[in-house]
Amino acid sequence: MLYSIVINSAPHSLHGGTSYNALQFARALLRNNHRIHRLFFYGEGVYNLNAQAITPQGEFDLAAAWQHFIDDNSIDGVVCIAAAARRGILDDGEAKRHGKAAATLLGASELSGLGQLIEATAVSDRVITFG
Amino acid sequence: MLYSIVINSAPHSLHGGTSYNALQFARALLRNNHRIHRLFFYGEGVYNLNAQAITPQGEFDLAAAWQHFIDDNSIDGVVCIAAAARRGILDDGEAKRHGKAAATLLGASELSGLGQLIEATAVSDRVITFG
Amino acid sequence: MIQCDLLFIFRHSPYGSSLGREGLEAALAAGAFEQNMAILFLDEGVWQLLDNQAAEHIARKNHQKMAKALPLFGIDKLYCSADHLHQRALEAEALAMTCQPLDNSQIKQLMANAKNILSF
Amino acid sequence: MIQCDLLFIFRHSPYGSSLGREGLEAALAAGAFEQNMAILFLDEGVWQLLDNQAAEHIARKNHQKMAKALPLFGIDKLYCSADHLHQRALEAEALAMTCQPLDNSQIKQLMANAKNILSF
Amino acid sequence: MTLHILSQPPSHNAFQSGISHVSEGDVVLLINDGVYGLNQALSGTWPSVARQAVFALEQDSLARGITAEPSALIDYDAFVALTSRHNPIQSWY
Amino acid sequence: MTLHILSQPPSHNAFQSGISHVSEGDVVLLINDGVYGLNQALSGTWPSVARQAVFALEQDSLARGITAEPSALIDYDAFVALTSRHNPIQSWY
Repeated sequence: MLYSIVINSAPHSLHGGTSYNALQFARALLRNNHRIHRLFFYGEGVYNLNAQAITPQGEFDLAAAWQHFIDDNSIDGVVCIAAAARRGILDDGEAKRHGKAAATLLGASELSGLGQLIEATAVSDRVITFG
Repeated sequence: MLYSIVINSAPHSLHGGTSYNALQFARALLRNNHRIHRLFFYGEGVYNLNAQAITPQGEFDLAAAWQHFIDDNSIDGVVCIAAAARRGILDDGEAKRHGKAAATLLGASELSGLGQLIEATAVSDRVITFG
Repeated sequence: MIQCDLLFIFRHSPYGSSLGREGLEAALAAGAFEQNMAILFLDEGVWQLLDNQAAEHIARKNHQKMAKALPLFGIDKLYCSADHLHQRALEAEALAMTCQPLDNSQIKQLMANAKNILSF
Repeated sequence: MIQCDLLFIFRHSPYGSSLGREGLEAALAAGAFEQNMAILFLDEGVWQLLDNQAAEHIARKNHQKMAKALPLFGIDKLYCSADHLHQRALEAEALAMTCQPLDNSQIKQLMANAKNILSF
Repeated sequence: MTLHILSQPPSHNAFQSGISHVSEGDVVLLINDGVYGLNQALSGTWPSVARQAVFALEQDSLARGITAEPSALIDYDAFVALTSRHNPIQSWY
Repeated sequence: MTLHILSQPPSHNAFQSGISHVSEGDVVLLINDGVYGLNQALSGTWPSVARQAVFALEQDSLARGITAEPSALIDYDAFVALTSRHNPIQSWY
């Protein structure tokens, strides 16, 4: 089946983050021969792809794990551009355009609009949200 | 009276952010001739001082307001170094030490340890948390 | 029958978290792409519909005004939980916009008939 | 009498949010600075005390082990809500560490006597 | 005498836990989404000890469209005054 | 038939709202802090329609020290299987 996953929660959130659950679920999808149409990082979920985050030695690096998962499996990883800008997650173009010091978006994914979320719901057999 | 304020919530959080309340309260303290010993940004609160965040035109820029408040009133603004590192809020030294692209901490405040929180509770007449 | 392909469920208050606004922005995007969609307001989400919001007092965009744009995007299937209105002493007539209260079994039917749900 | 200068109130679960861990780290720091302090576990916070946590299954640091370091930092005034244990079908004896259950009026007394409260 | 600050709505366990731990002489201040509990408080569904002294932040109430008798609504200056008269301050969130 | 995913603990309104909107034939999956509700579910304090088919993610349960009869605990492969058999998927958070 064709799946899309919406990730709406941050790695270190007050609210109760399910972003590790989302990663494990995405891995299990491929292991069970399903396909992933898109990962859509929205709201606080954009922090999952923060290139600046530093994981203490000996702890699990969720940002790196997302990047490897997206790269190794050629997944379409999309980060909502408006949600990301508010939270300071920028690619090269956005950082230059707004005069900010550096790109902070991990390389594997790209910034785009909410149309990518709506398209994903229209073409996928299943849409699952992790909030 | 001497106050310290703990800010534990982010500007754009899932949980229900009181960081705007914290800023307004801090301003009211000075207006009413109280003194602020320290602002301590902890947990998700470190995002309040994210230099990379972009506020859409016409909307209130909370990060800039914190910076001006801290600068204009020579407030001791401390950001927990461990909580900030996890969330990618780094000063020049931390960014270089970890090989990250850029400093992302707004200039007015400084990274330090939890001892600064404990000292603040010991010497202040009042400690108030915004979560 | 109460039916849609894409169901938005809004469970959070307009200003207490980022979910209120970001959910609404996602719904407006779906409207722009002409999806067969509906919005269901549950729990604290029903506060999004309250009239006389004056968000300038907290330096925020007025959620009520954004929500009123929904019909302009062709989004007219707006539902809320009658129970959750009642628990908050709210009347459907006092809301800022037309929104049909559903009972528990109608809500279950709406969810069961949806192809996909986006929850905020 | 149940009394302390600095009272930590932990109301959140160990892994569901960042508050569990970051609260504990703040408490350990206070212990290192030899404050006259106590910790009160309320609501979902009582789950922090549960035995047999195996956080390696979710790639996290074991909260129970971190909590067990509290006495090593001289932090031995550990309290929890008897009501909140009971609501979760937990017995004080089944907890991973010694923690005195307080009733509602004892909790109110503890709060009233504190000089400052840090809440996580 | 403790100042209890409630910033979550009434359906949240932080709000419920807060009003169950109010002592004689304490004050309750509703801020942020806590103001959704104001009319409930005034109409008497809370424990009586929690209802002795309840205030809501005016700006947060107006923003959300919540109205109430003016005496229950306070501004930030009055918020500061409450914190100077009460200690400790417990935030339920 | 809907798959309801509950990731908040029982004291959270997301959890309570979730179990009050379960229909005949639906499945409930507890993940993250939702697993704290497992024994409550099995012991029968939920509405009966919500108790027909309740599972908890094994890894999240073990991490938190929550034990239950093995048949109620499932791994991520079984989680995927549930999502392929049920639609829509509603996350209560």
